[in-house]
Amino acid sequence: MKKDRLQADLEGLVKKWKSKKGNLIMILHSIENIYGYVPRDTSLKLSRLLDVPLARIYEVITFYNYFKLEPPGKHNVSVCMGTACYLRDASSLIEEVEKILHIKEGQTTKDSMFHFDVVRCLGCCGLAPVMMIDEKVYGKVKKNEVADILSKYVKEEE
Amino acid sequence: MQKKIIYLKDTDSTQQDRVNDFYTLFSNELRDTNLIEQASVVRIADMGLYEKGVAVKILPENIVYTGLKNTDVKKIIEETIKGNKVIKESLYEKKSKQMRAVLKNCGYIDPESLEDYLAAGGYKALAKVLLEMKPEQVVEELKKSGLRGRGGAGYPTWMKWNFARGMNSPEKYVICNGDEGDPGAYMDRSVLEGDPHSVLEGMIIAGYTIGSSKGYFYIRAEYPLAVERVQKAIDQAVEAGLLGNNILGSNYSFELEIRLGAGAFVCGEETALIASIEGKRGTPHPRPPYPSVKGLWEKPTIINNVETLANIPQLIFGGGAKFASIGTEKSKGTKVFALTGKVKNSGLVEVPMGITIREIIFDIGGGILNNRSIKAVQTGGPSGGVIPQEFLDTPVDYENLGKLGSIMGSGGMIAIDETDCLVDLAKFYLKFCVDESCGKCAPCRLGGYQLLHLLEKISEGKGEMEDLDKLKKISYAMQKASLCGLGQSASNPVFSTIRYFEEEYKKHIIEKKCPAGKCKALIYFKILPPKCKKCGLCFKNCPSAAILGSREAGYVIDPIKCVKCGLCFDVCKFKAVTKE
Amino acid sequence: MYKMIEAKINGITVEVKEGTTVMEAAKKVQIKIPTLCKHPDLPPSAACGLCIVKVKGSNKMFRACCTPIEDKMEITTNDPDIVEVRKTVLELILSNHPNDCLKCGRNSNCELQSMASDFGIREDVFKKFLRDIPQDSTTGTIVLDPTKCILCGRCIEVCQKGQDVWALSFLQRGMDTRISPAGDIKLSESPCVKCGQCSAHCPTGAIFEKDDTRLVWEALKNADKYCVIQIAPAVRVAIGEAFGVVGKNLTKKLYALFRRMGFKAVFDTNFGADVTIMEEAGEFVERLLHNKGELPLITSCCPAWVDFMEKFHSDMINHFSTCKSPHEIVGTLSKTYYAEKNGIDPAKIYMVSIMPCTAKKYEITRSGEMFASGFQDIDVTITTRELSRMIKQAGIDFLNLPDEEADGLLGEYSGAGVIFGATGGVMEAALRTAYNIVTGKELEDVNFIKTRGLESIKEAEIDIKGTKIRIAVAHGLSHVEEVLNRVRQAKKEGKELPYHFIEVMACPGGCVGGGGQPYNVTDALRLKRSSAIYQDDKDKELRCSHKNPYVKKLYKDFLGKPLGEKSHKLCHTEYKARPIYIR
Amino acid sequence: MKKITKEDIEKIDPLKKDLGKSWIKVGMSTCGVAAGADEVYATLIEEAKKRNIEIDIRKCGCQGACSVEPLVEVNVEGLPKVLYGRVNKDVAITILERHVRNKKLLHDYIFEIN
Repeated sequence: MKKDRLQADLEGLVKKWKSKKGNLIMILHSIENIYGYVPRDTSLKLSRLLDVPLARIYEVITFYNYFKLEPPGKHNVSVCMGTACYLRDASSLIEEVEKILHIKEGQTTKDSMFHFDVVRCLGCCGLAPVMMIDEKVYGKVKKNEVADILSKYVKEEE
Repeated sequence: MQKKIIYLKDTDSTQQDRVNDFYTLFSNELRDTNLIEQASVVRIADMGLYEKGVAVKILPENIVYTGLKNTDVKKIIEETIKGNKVIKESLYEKKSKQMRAVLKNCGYIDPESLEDYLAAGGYKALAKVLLEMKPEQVVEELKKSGLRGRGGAGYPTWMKWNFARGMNSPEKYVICNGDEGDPGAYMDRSVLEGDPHSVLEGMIIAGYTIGSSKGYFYIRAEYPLAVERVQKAIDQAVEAGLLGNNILGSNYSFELEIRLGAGAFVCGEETALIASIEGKRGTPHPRPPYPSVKGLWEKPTIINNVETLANIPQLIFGGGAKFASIGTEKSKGTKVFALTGKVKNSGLVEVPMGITIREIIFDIGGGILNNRSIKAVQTGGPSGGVIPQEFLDTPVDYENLGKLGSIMGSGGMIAIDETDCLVDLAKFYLKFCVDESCGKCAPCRLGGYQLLHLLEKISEGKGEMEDLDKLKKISYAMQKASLCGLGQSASNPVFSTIRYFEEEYKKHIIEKKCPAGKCKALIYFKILPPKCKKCGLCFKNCPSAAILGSREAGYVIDPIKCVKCGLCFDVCKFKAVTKE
Repeated sequence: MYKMIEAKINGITVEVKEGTTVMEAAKKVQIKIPTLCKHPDLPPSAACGLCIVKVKGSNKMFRACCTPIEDKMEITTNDPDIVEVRKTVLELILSNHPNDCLKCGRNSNCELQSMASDFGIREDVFKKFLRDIPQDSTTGTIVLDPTKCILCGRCIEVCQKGQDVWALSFLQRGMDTRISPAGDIKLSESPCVKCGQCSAHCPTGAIFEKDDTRLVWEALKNADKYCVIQIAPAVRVAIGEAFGVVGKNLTKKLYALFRRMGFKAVFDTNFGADVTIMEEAGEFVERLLHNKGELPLITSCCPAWVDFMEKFHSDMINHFSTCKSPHEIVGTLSKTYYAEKNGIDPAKIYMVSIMPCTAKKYEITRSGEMFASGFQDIDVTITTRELSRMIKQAGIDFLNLPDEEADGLLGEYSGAGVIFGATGGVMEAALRTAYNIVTGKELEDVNFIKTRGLESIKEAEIDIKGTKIRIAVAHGLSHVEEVLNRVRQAKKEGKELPYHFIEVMACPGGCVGGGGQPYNVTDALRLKRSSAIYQDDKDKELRCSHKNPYVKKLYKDFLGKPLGEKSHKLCHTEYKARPIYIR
Repeated sequence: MKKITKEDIEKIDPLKKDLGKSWIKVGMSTCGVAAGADEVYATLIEEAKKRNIEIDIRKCGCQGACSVEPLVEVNVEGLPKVLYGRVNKDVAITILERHVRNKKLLHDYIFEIN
């Protein structure tokens, strides 16, 4: 089902972008938005449709932080480590998340429920330290609040 | 007569009860003088004033008194409320240190409304340029203005434009660099989100000046709202004929498209940004050739930062000379800073060049949180350096910051207090640079990694004196041998912290101590027996069973088991746990 | 017209064309600037940071490899400050490189090693951080060892731009940057065509030909084996470089060498080339005059090109000459014809081939036809570089060996056979014989100058008995597509074909510039190697394949006639489309 | 929208949009949105309608005072212009009821007053 949709989307995307210069990263963004990552067979197809070597596509995907080659967790947990958050002890939040989820930065929990990233500046320095789960931003987070925030997302599932 | 209201606020956050005392004093005085009908007093959350003691604002006259003493209450009621006179001695002369030019519309107009922008005087500069000015005249105005690139290096904008203008090529490009990546700087995001049309207007003017018909907005993908607003602005401008063919009835045509970044700090570097738009890895290329000669798709290209472009409309509208009347000899106009760190009032500020760092931190930022003392200010983000407190009276401009071993950068300004460790700060920035190094050139890729390793070693208490020499040696080599600006400046945080705070490094290395109490491996928690009431709270809370003992015998901390989480320190009600 | 500019380097005045880099200008005045990433054959990548110099008036340092020299520039390439920075950068590079020089295939000819020696590196100043990525030897031709990679980017440049293969790419960034096929798959699952240009340009032991010398020694030691050997045309003019001799044809010393190493018979790939021409020129004439097969005919002696075609241009399969490469033909014939003539059990024959090429290691098992003799026709292939190591191991004073001759049956060759080693050579050799087949006459002048030289695409028109034959010669795989597209375009539009005959060699310069040849190749060196080859041709009494008496004997005694049943079975092959990516 | 001309640009009265009117502006940049400004904005629109309060409610960009987001600026005729900080959904409703309808200020949330 998902595959069919991508097939159609990909052709549409390439149609929309092919004649425009500087299209590769824009198309990858769209694929990433649909899947949360860039599957290999999609890259292979894209390589054919755009007439761009697969190696170039992988060079780009792996260079930029935004693109992923593995499916993400159900919920994306990010702790901001911009300067403001760093100075307001975001590192303790990172430790806390790692402790609770038993994963390190850049990893996904075994049950694929959470993926954890440390990110650079979410642009809410006034609210430092900040953590973000999916699209929701939590500002001025204290270390002992992390467990509560995460548990909301576990409960949701149950 | 309209009823007067006395707004009361203690701007000194350490004073908890004083505002209530004053409230009572004012209330009693009003009641005693039978002026309750004429005036009332209210306490408010904030007044936008800092470190001015007790302050009142009296409306509707908008009179502000600061630094009030108890005895002033009577006088205010008597002279101002009753007598409608201003008490000169207490009057706070509102002299805002801020000067909003780039941000003048941010927070005031609806960024999604072209009409709002037009009502605020928008596109008048464009009309003037397209219908009354020749490209060389625009360059001339820019030259007069002394505007320098706000992205970091401070290259004169007119020179960049003029180079590209002089190139004989049918295809040229204008790129707006919205890949703001400094952790802790977000002025570009604010401008794109709050006033996108001003950047658009700047770009169209740039396009007209260099003879380009196509421009790109390169925006960080992490700024979805900015992308959305810019796209809206582009659509509106197209619809209104401000983009497209024959703009405002002139012969000039220009179109704009958005390209997204994808999470690579190095793409803020011009040649890397170009590679990124071209759909390649964002690795920098050697310069020359400069982008203004051979840029995007090998065509002459100018790349300007968001803030630089947002300066263009007002510069053109008011004229270069007017723009140049603000600022210092070599740095003109205003600069937006993202003020963060241990400052009370963090946020975006826009100030004229030449203002002192102290004014920014204390008069605008309200000083340091929790009334700690300031240790240093970091400017320029990961490529910048620290400026110790003894230089806070330095006027801010490109040259002065450079002399102090820092840079203007894109305008991050971070206040650092006595609880911040400079080794740790250098480590933080190095980590950033290591994560963001494109990996192409050896000095940056490997030098940064080794620097980070050495800093980690020092902060873990394993440092040796020769590590300090290694830090200096690598830093110098990176500065000289790295290919791009990122690599050349990546060692700046190390350089500048060693320059001013070598003693702090030595304390870590020789005494194995972190004076700020930040480096975990160098902090030791201890229970002071005389203060310990043997309540056992620390014992219960310790996550690593590092606290030994009993309610009878008292408690000690086993330094080997201790994970230095500080929980015992936090829970002890008797301050019997010390940290050193 | 170029503008000339004048600058000073270390106080010495130098006058160069505008656009010349500081490094090139310095070279003109005998100043060497150290670098690990700039290869004289390739554009600068500006990766290593060693070539920094000072320019008067700036407190920055500039990379000499990519900084164009400007008029009146005053440059300092060497002072204690610069040396110190270079040394630090070198120490940094070494912090990311294992200290196993003694076990490394590049020991004693590694660019990084000699740089470390020049700078007097005596200790590990910085902590070692090594990449922990396993070697990839899945292609059986080249070995990728990412731990030794210094990310100079040369291999990427040749693989992507030079060869248009895009098997290798930079993945990740920062300290995680590494060279790898797209998505960390194995090289054998990637588009790699095994041309080995990456290995020929690598400054360290990060990309290295798979070393098969052990197999050769073992076979030589094995009393049950009857070891025979053949050498390719390009080897003889390059092997001397490993012993300090450049551009010299050492054929006869090689023959002597092989006998001393213990080979029972010494053959020459050039003989196979002559046979190839008999078949291929015949094939060309069949297609040209008798409409038996499609035109243009495209040469197929180069295994990297064959692999490339099967992956990227499989629509051209019908244009391909089905004739096997000379090397394979000698292999097959050694285990059939030679075995029969000398009464040797072909099962005992162990065929070693010395090739300028890494892809030949792939070719020997490419398809079923490579076993036409009933055995694997070639048992092992080693490159010129491997041979030079074997000579040294054998302790033979190679350059002072007496001259010897090959074993005639599969060893005698014509001038046409030897020029296979240079770009355009196959075409020239084929035309010499095709002319004879068509006209029944001999050419007065056998030299086709237009097919020689290093121009990336060479075109010519030859008159054979009133028929204008249009030919094209391409070398360096990135130039192939342009030629093929012209053919496709004409076919699509139903227009007259642009060419009748096309020669393609994967490596720039042809086999003389092969991926298995000695290091530091440049166009100047390619020309020196090929001129030694053309000299050999010129010196030969026999210039045409069809005049080689041993070739005539082969057909008379064994194969029958060119394109006949037996030659078809032994000397021809088939092609099939292959996926670009297996995973 | 029709194509704009130079005359249009010059004709627009820079002041006409704000003069003599009552309005509310909500800071809707990333920092504001992260702190909940979108909810505040939606609440204001919805509740104003529900309560039949007529006031012009608009979005605007970042004023710079990020530490006290979400920021809501309120201008009601006859009252000083007030910038409220740390506004949430409840405060938003109170602003409508107390400030806009009953013309009284919410003292606890005032961050700037003019």
